[in-house]
Amino acid sequence: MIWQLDIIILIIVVISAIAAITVKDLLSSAILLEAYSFLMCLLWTEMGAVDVAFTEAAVGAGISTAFFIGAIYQTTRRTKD
Amino acid sequence: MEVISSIRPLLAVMVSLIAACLIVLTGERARNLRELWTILASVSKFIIVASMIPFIIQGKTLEYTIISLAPGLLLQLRVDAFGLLFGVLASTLWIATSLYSIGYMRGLNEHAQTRYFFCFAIALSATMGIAFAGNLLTLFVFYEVLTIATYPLVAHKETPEAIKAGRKYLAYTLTAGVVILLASAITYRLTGTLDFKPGGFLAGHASADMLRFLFVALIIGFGVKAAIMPIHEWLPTAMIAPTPVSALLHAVAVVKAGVFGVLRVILYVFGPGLLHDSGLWLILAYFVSFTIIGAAMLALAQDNLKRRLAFSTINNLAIIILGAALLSPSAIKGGMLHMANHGFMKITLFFVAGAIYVKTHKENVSELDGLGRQMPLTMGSFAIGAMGVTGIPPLCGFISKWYLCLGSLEAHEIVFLFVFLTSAFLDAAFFFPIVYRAFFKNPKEDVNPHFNEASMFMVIPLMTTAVASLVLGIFPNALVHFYEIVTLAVQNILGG
Amino acid sequence: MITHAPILIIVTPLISAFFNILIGLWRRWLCYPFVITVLSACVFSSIAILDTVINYGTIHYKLGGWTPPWGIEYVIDHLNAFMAVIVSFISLIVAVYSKRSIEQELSEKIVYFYTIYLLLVTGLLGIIVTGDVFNLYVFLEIASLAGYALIAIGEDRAPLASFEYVIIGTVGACFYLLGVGYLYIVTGSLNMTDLSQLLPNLYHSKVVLVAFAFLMVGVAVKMAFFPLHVWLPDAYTYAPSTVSALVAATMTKVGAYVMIRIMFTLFKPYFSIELLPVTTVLGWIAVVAMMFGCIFAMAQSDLKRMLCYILIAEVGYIVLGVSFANRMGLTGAILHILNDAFMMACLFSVAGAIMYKIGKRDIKDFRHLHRKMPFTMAAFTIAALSVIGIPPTCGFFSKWYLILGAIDAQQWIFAVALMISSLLSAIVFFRVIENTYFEPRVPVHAHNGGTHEEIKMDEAPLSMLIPIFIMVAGILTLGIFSGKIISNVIQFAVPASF
Amino acid sequence: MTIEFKDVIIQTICRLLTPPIQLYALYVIAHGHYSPGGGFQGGCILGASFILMVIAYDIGEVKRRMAEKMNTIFCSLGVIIYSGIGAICLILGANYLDYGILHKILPVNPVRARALGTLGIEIGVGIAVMAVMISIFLNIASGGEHEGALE
Amino acid sequence: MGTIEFIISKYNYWIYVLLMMIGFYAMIAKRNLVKKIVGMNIFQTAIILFFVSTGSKKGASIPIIQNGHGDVVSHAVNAAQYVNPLPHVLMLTAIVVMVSTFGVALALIIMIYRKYGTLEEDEIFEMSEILRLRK
Amino acid sequence: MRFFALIVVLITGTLLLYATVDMPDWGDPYSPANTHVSPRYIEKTIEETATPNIVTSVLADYRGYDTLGETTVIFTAGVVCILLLRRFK
Repeated sequence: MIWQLDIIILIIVVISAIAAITVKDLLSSAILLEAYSFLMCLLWTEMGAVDVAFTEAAVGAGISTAFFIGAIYQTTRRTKD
Repeated sequence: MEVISSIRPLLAVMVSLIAACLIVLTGERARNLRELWTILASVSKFIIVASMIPFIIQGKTLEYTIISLAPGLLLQLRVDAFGLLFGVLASTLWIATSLYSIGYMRGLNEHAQTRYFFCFAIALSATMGIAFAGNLLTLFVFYEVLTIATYPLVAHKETPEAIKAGRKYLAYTLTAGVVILLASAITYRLTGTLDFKPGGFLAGHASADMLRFLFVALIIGFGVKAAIMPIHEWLPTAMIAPTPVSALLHAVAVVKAGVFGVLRVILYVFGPGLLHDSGLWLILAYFVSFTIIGAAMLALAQDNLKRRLAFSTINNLAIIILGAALLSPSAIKGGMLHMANHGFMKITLFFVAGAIYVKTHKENVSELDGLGRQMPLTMGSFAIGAMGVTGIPPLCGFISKWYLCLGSLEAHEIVFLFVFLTSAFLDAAFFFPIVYRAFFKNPKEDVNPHFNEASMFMVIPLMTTAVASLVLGIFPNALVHFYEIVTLAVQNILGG
Repeated sequence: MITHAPILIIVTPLISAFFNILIGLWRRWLCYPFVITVLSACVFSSIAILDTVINYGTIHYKLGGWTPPWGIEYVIDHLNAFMAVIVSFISLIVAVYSKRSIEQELSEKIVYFYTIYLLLVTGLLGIIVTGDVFNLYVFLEIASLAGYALIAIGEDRAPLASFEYVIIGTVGACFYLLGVGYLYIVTGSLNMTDLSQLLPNLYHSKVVLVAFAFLMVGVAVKMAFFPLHVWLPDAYTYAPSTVSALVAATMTKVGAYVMIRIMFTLFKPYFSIELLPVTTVLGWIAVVAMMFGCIFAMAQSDLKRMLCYILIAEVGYIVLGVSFANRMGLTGAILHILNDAFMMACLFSVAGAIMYKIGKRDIKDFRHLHRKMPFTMAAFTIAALSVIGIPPTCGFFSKWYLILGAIDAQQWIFAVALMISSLLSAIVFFRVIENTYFEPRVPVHAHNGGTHEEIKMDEAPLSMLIPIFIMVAGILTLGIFSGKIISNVIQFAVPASF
Repeated sequence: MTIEFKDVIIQTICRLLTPPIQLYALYVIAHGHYSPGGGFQGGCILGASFILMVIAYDIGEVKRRMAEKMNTIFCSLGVIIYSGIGAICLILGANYLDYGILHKILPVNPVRARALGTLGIEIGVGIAVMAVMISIFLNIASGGEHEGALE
Repeated sequence: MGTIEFIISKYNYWIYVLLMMIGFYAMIAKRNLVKKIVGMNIFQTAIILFFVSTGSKKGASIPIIQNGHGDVVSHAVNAAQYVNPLPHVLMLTAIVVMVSTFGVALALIIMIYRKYGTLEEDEIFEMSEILRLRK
Repeated sequence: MRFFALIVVLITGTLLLYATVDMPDWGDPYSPANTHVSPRYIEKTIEETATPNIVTSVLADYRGYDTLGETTVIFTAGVVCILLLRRFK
């Protein structure tokens, strides 16, 4: 646990979270969400939660992004906010 | 006082409930069979109720516990003298009314007759339940059932006015229902019981303020159905209902249930002692006296016959309550007797109104000129009923009014004597013009002067009740021992 | 096998849900009888549990054989067993009812529908019997997911309503999870019994206060308690009638159950009553909920939507009973959970039967319906009277105890509010009854009886009528037997300190 | 949606990658006792290998390898394995999911039986998760039509 | 306790609250349905972060016992050596719940899009009114 | 609406932040969460379940029932997607 590293990752996490909800393109939003999940993975690995990180990597950054993109293909990329 | 566990009270309640189910199942397809159920139920109900009279006269109490709800709180039927009085009254008059209903409904070829008879049977069940209720909660349960069962009867005609009347009726009675509910809940928490006890059970359980609140709440709650003056408005409006409904329900079952409830509250919940000590009786008495005079005045102004009868009912109901409120033995006795007697007399009057309507479609007093010649039996019965209500001997109304006047003297409140006398005078003032018109005035337009009565289904019941009120006037103890029962009830209350 | 009854009640529908898919792939028509059989077994085992609890007291069942703070434990006392009986019974009845309308609405997907149905029942039962706060969350999510799906297959705006429900429901579940997390960080335990022993030392910790708030808010979302009810009217209106009958009858009640658990088992009554003004706040919100529900119900012309608002008011009743924090009030609340489950299931089933038959649900279109569907409308009337609180239907008896609770708590305003809201609901329901039974006629002097157009009786199918009438019978008898229910079950479910 | 665009490179790489991914997934499931991972993660990766195939080829390709009916059966089979193992414990006389009792039917001591029971349920979870992930993805990506491909 | 220590000891919680607020805000304020789901995801992940933080221990290693093959205890295990595994277990479940909710929500979104042809809340309401009038 | 949302979010956030004051420090090995229940998992996993990965042993054994619930959740999600989206021809 190195808190300096931790805090840097946390800040990036926050930035990507904000970006994910503000960006005007849903596909970008999906990718940003993936980045968010992946950074979370890093954070958890660093806290010792390897299993959670592994799961999040497989699910949050992998499968759910696939779902997300699939859904966007079925619907629309457009968003007003 | 010996208590016997018996299933008879339950049977008396269930009989018409079963009949109601049979009526619905029979339906419109077999009308005669459907009417047969009604008559069978009414007769058997009367037999069951009558079979309880000997027990009561021997000073016993019949009891049937349906189920226990909570400690000290049972759903219980208990037949005491006062309850039996009401039960006998309702079951006797139901026989007459069911015959009359058949004549009336068929005479007018009414719609939705199955619903009508169904609701009627349910209402009678509820009335019987009210009469035999052993405690306030049971009374309330049946009271609400009565409310709901009579609602379709009030709105039976399904005209906009009828529906409006139904709404008004519901608004008044349901509001009253919740007030009673609150009051009885408070009573239950204060005393841990709700069982009626002759002479009251509330004494020593509540503060003066709480007593006052409970008294007002309970009187208002039951007073709505008893049509005490500021909250009487629904009753004249509800006269839009078919006449048998007005006859049985608004002269006997519903309003009497209200009066019965008020009397139960006065005599069996609070008790004469408590009321006398707290001085609440005087307030109630004045209030009710106002109703007596006010209703009689308003009755004078009505042209619609049934509305006039309705205000007369309000007047008489208040008289009964005043009797109980005076708390003296004779007054209570008079009140209770008047409850029974008024039932017989007023139902006659309503039957007459219905018969006139079926035959001539006339509803207003001003149209009745010369009707006595066309319908002598009907109008003769009307005259008997009217005289009875006014209190002319030898009709039964006289006896009860006599006791009431005696009671006001016993209570040392001369003012109420004058109330009774004024009321009798006003009764005469609004009834005798009708009789006079019917028999002695010549009709303006051409009316069939020949003998032309309504169907026998209607005439026989109304004559029976008229004769009954005559018989009860001469032999107050005839047939169903009203006088004896009342005396017993008063003894229990004041002795207990 | 009776010792394993607590787990069987969950595992039976759970495993059956999995098998249901396989059976459905093989022979589709087998699903319905299979589901009925399974749910009957559920009812049977829940009654067995209730019987055991009444005779031998609380049952503890260690899952996986691990002792409680380490493993998950099922703790079944009178309250759980009672709730389990209600939920399993209602779900059986509604499952019987579902046959025709589901065949009509979802012919292709019956298999999946019943699978989800069983999972929903599993989730609800799992919430009820568990003694572990996190396990509760898991089952809450099962129930919620199943609920989202079942609502979404409805008509009109159902997907949108369901989506709103997903969002709000997830917020609720997340709040609950946050509450659990906050409790966990200061106690290190997830077991309810263990927590209730550990927490009293920490009652003044800010973490525990916030945890309590979040747990309550999370549960309030699930039970559609007043300010958080926004998802309910849309969701239950557009859901298929079967589903709204099931979820309206059980989901909110289970939420109420969880609230009672949190307030009086997880936290001691001392905390919820004396330390915080929880009960006062809850009471006032509940009063607002009652009034709001009834008044909004009055404004609706759509029968199902009207019932939804009534449901919100009913939830208010339950919470009001809880907020009195005395024996009578809580008795009333728990009794009302039972009664309301029956009433709501009955009312929504009736609405479903009407929609199945005439395809409309606007109250204006109900004219003459009592001649077309006399039995259905009779059932509606009785259930409506019960909601209003007319004796001898069961609704009256719970209202009686609620009023006694208000009196014991010296909350006169609440007692009056109870009455006003019951009068308001009378207006709501008599509007429908009037509209159905009475046809405003032109006042004609000579009554022309029998000339109005003949309307043939066209009743709902028996598979709908029988369940409806079982519920009506329940409404009529439960009230009468409320004394027995209270003396045998509910009085033990109320915390002993009351 | 018909396929207009076929990239040979992507398809070849996918074809080459899929077996190692699946092998790794199986490893993750089986080795969950000793290293991070387990049924859920392994199942996800297994599912992802099929999703990769959808992305590279089309849905038909996946359905050729894993028929929809088969997939649905796998969905419930996985969970049935899990709850079935629990039920076996129940039948053998212990509480639900008390794997220790499995030593009655397995030639190991109770503690080892627990590990084996754990392995069993991990396999069940893996199967279920894989099938469910494929099913959800196919439904979402094709809008329930189960045909076409992502472009 | 100095300010720095205080911040260090709590900042993790603060950041998680911040993330949660971002997600929560997106859930209730964003009008695009997909954005709501994104917010939901952020919210849930933030909670997971919180749970994982509760289980961390300074100077502890990942929760896998070293040299621990078989059921024989080769050496006494000290609880302080390993990170608390319980929150991890809970969060595995929470992640699964998260992805399930995510899947269901996406399915609903596709249904909504099929029906109304848009994902903006206000446009959907307009469309649904139009559809209702058309009926 | 946005303003209202902001208020709600801020209130929630403030409440949560307010509670963090009383929380044990991050990474404190002696916090209740780390000392009450979990030590047994760490210390006994080998002898009770023969699984060195504590998370797996807790997940699948000590709290196996949660995992059954979890698997059911994912199964539910799968069936839900079929129920909602799948169009059978």
